[in-house]
Amino acid sequence: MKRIFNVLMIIMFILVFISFSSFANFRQEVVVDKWKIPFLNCVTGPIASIGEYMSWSANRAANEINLAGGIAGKPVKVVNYDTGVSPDKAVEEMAKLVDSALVVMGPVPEACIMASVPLAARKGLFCMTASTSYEYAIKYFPWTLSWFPPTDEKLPPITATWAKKHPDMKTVVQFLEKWACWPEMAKAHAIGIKSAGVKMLKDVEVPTDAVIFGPLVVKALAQNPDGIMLTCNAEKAAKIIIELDKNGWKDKSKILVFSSADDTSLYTTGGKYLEGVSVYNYINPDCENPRWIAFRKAYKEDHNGIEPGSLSTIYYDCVYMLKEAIENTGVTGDPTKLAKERIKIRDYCRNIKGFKGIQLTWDMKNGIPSDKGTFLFIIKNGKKKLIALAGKTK
Amino acid sequence: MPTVLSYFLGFTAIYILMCWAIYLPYRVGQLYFTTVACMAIVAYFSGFAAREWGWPFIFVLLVGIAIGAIIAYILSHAIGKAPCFTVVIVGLAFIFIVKTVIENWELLGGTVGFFGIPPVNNLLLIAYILLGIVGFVIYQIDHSRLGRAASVVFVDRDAAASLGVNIKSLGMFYQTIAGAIGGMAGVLYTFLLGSLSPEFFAFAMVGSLVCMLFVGGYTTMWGVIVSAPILGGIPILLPVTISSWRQVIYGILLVLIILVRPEGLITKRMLWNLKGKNRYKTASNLVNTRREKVG
Amino acid sequence: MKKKNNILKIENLSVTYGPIKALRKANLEVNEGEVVALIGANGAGKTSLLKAILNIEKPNGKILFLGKDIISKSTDNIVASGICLIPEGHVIFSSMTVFENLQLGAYHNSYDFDKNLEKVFAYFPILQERSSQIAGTLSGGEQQMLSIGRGLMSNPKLIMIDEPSLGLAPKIVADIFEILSELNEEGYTILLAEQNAKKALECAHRGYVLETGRFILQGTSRELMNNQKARRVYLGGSV
Amino acid sequence: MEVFLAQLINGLALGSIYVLLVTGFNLMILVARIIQFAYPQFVVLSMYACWEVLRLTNNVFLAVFACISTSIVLNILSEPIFRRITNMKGIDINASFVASLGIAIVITDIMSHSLNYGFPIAFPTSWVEGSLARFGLIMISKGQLYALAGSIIAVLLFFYLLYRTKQGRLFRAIAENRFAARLIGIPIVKTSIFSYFIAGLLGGFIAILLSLLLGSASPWLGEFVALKILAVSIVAGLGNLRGGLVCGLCLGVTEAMAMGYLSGSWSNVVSFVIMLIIILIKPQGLFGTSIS
Repeated sequence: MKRIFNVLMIIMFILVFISFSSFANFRQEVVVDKWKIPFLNCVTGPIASIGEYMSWSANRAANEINLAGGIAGKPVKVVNYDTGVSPDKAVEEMAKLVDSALVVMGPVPEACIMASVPLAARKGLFCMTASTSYEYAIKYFPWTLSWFPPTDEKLPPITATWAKKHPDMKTVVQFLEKWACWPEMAKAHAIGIKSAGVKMLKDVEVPTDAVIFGPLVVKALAQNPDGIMLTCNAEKAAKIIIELDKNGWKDKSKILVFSSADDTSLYTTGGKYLEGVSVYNYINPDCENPRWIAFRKAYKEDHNGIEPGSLSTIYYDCVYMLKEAIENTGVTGDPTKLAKERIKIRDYCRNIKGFKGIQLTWDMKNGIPSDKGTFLFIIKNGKKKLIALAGKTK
Repeated sequence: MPTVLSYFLGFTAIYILMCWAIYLPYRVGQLYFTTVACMAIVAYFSGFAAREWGWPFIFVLLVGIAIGAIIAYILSHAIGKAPCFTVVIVGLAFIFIVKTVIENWELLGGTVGFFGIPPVNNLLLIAYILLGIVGFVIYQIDHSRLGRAASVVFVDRDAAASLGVNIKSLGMFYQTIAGAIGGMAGVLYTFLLGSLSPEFFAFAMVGSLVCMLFVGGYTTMWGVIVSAPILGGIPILLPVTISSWRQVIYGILLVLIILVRPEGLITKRMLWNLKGKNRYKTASNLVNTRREKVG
Repeated sequence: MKKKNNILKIENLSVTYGPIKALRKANLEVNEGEVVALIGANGAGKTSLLKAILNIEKPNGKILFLGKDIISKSTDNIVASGICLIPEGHVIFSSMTVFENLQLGAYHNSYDFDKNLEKVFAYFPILQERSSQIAGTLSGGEQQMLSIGRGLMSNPKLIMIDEPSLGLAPKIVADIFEILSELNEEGYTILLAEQNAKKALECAHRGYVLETGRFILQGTSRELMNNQKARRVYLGGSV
Repeated sequence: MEVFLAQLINGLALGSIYVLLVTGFNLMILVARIIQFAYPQFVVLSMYACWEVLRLTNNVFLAVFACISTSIVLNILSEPIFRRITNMKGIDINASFVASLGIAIVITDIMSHSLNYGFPIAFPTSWVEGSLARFGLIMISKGQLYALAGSIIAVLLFFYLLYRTKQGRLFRAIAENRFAARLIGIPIVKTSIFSYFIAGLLGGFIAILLSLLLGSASPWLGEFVALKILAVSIVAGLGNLRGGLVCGLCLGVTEAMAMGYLSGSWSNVVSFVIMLIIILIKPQGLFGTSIS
């Protein structure tokens, strides 16, 4: 027995040694026969479900492109790297990429962006971060770009639109989960609601590990609000709506769910209690674009009929944007020209004109999209029905 | 040096330090997770001191170690000789409290994290020098009267007390050292990453540290030196399809090692056998020698 | 004395712990109504023999109980068939009450529980007094009595007692041996393992002397008491 | 006053969840002398089984059956692992904690990886029907009532089982002194498996009550509560069923009050600080422990 373990130990030491030496072979092969795009995603951890659909949509775009002949004639492959939502893992994964990758998709949640993008910026690697918030991307400009306009420009118009649709609503209480960028979004929501002449009552904080929601709902209702704004995770939002219903809340359209909660688990958890609730988001499920229709159909087939999530289009668009950038700037993928080509892609993506996304067409100006709209929906028969569009300029 | 290798080495040093910080109090049978909380507090402190007050690294390091030790020392008055599970729950609760405080303190960046900590030159070198020093100190402790007393306490508390071992002061001593090492790891972590997030100091961290300690072996200080690079290296070395299952791998390894080899890969007896049989006459060694005579 | 019926017969029994042979080819017989003493120094293999009979330590050889081979049976089956072992160092369930301990003793024999309980309380009135007390709070002697009482609750055909005198005051030891004699008079068959050879042989009909896993002597108590070798080695010469 | 009463009811509902889980957890301590940190994860996994069967067959009886049998199977499967650990010489109760920590990590990660794409599961809303009674803000729902009643009944039932029946005596005997239990002739393996079976049965009932009360489950639910369960059990005294009942309800009420009157984000800290202080002052727990 003892001898077996001694042998095992020796084998393990050898393995460690081999793995050390394998670091030396980390560089990419010289001849590029395939575009390997690393995707710093979160496929494990608390938001693994979001990571799953982001990865699904990126792969769908890659497959479409490959069927249509690839990027500059060569096939593209999205390679997943997992951050597990922990910033230290994000840095480790980014460290694998900074010496060799042409461009990076991700990292995905805000904490990982903040932790790992400084390293990428130091090494001159462009990151297509996923954040819904401009605030986290701008710190590292020009090495990142933002998918959305600044929060305080994009959110107030939509909450104001909602508030104006209910003239009898005098006071609103906001449920706020202090997670990542949500407090910033909550502030922007409040600005919009106040601009419509509605009073904001004291926020109700939702603990991240809340198990039951009765106490929170009681606390909110004790303030006698006319309207409810939900800035918390999808499952929690749904449970709060159920709890409100049990407490006798009648007018569901005076409940507004924010974009990050417009997720599958909102609908699976909320069920029939969601009937009539208002929701805002950045994509429109009933968009007429044929690419979107095909995308939505395929997504639902692969996910038991679940609708695509609010961030699902970002990396679909991202892969197409990279295709455009590589083809229009003549990037070859040759490792010897890595630094120059990284900058070429960066400069192209940050100032793209008339990019045709799967739903909208927009311009990028210095890494910021100038005219992306926000949609306001009402839930009818378990489906979102568009009632207003705010913030789109053309 | 490739970037990824330098990060790998840096994380390995920090993991080894943290595992040692858990290993030391476990010498007296206490699973002491408070050290992770100490690490979090010191990490945030050092990040803040370096970014906002512009303190030099060495100063931050010394103050950080002192803070870790002081926190652990104060707590150890209450839990110096507490039973294991009290220590476990104090540690976990303390981690949880520290984490929640950080998450709700806007000055420290909340749930998003704390960023923009200035980098330090030759951090890896410093980390490994510190690792060497700490290792030397732990070796000295293990081979002193204190270490032998701790071994007795681990096996039988009542017997140790009857032999005149002051369990409380022994526990306090180990906990304080653990807090200091935790503080050191916190400072190194801060400057290695340049950013901090409350997510890091969470339950998953406790899980991986326990896994490294128990897989490597908790009876000697050498076990974690083997297990930390291997287990910590899983996410770096293996492809994502495997490494995304790292938590499952850790969990299964942990259960397996306790079933198959409860003292971990590297045990005291194994080291004795490597050194030669004559130096330590223990009961188990005597059995072995007798077996050889019989056979 | 009743007819000598063979209750327990052991042939060529060996017990090994890894490389160590605790018992080598032991042969032993216990007849009905007898008290048999196993005498030997610490580590001679007495406890190993008793544990082997219950299959707590894995034995090799042959163990016949009431004529049936029980060597491969599981401990609970052996106990159910009527052997009980009262281990050394008063092994009781110290967080439970005295009464619960006795109830547990009757695990295999619950139908005449009341009768057995009465009998135990008759032998050990102190247990009745303390029956709702937590067992861990009893004194050493009381714990030993509880241990014996618990064994009696299963109404065994053979009682094996390991070192009943261990760690007890002489007065209590005397009491316990007296009770053992009484039990024997009631008809219980007893196998007694004891270091205190004088006490044991006073109480027993026959005896076996064990040394490092081997039986070196056997015979009636009188023979052993008078045997020079036994006296020199185990009785300390003062008898 | 109205708000206070409403929060009290909410707190009792939350507390009853803790009580149920603590009872299961304490049961493992009492019948097997192990710290079963993965017990809440077993319960959550059983909720997943219930949900899956409900989704596939839409048959409530089958779903309940699946839930309870999953819980039983999981517990019985873990029995050989823990039996081996408790049988080892020189290995104490810590090892069972560490091993169950490993099991908990594995279960949580598998749930977040591959069950329902990592999305939280939600039971049909008909399971979470509206309120039974409502006066202003004070509201009592079916799930709350079931959970509270269930938790009290569970504690009483297991108290009775352990301290008043023969089977319970056997469980405690084995947990306390395996050697002595063997001497008496208790069939160790059979009884031990049966005790895990009982714990599994309770786990299954807890899973059903939780799905009624919460209406959904996420992979992280087990981890959220596991720490609090361990804390409550230690504050009350490891293995003390009565103490678990009182402290579990107290924790629920404390959290609800902190959420309602102070701040949601700090509610956990409030209860943890209180528990920490109690532990530091009385390391043996408020109600005393039978585990040395």
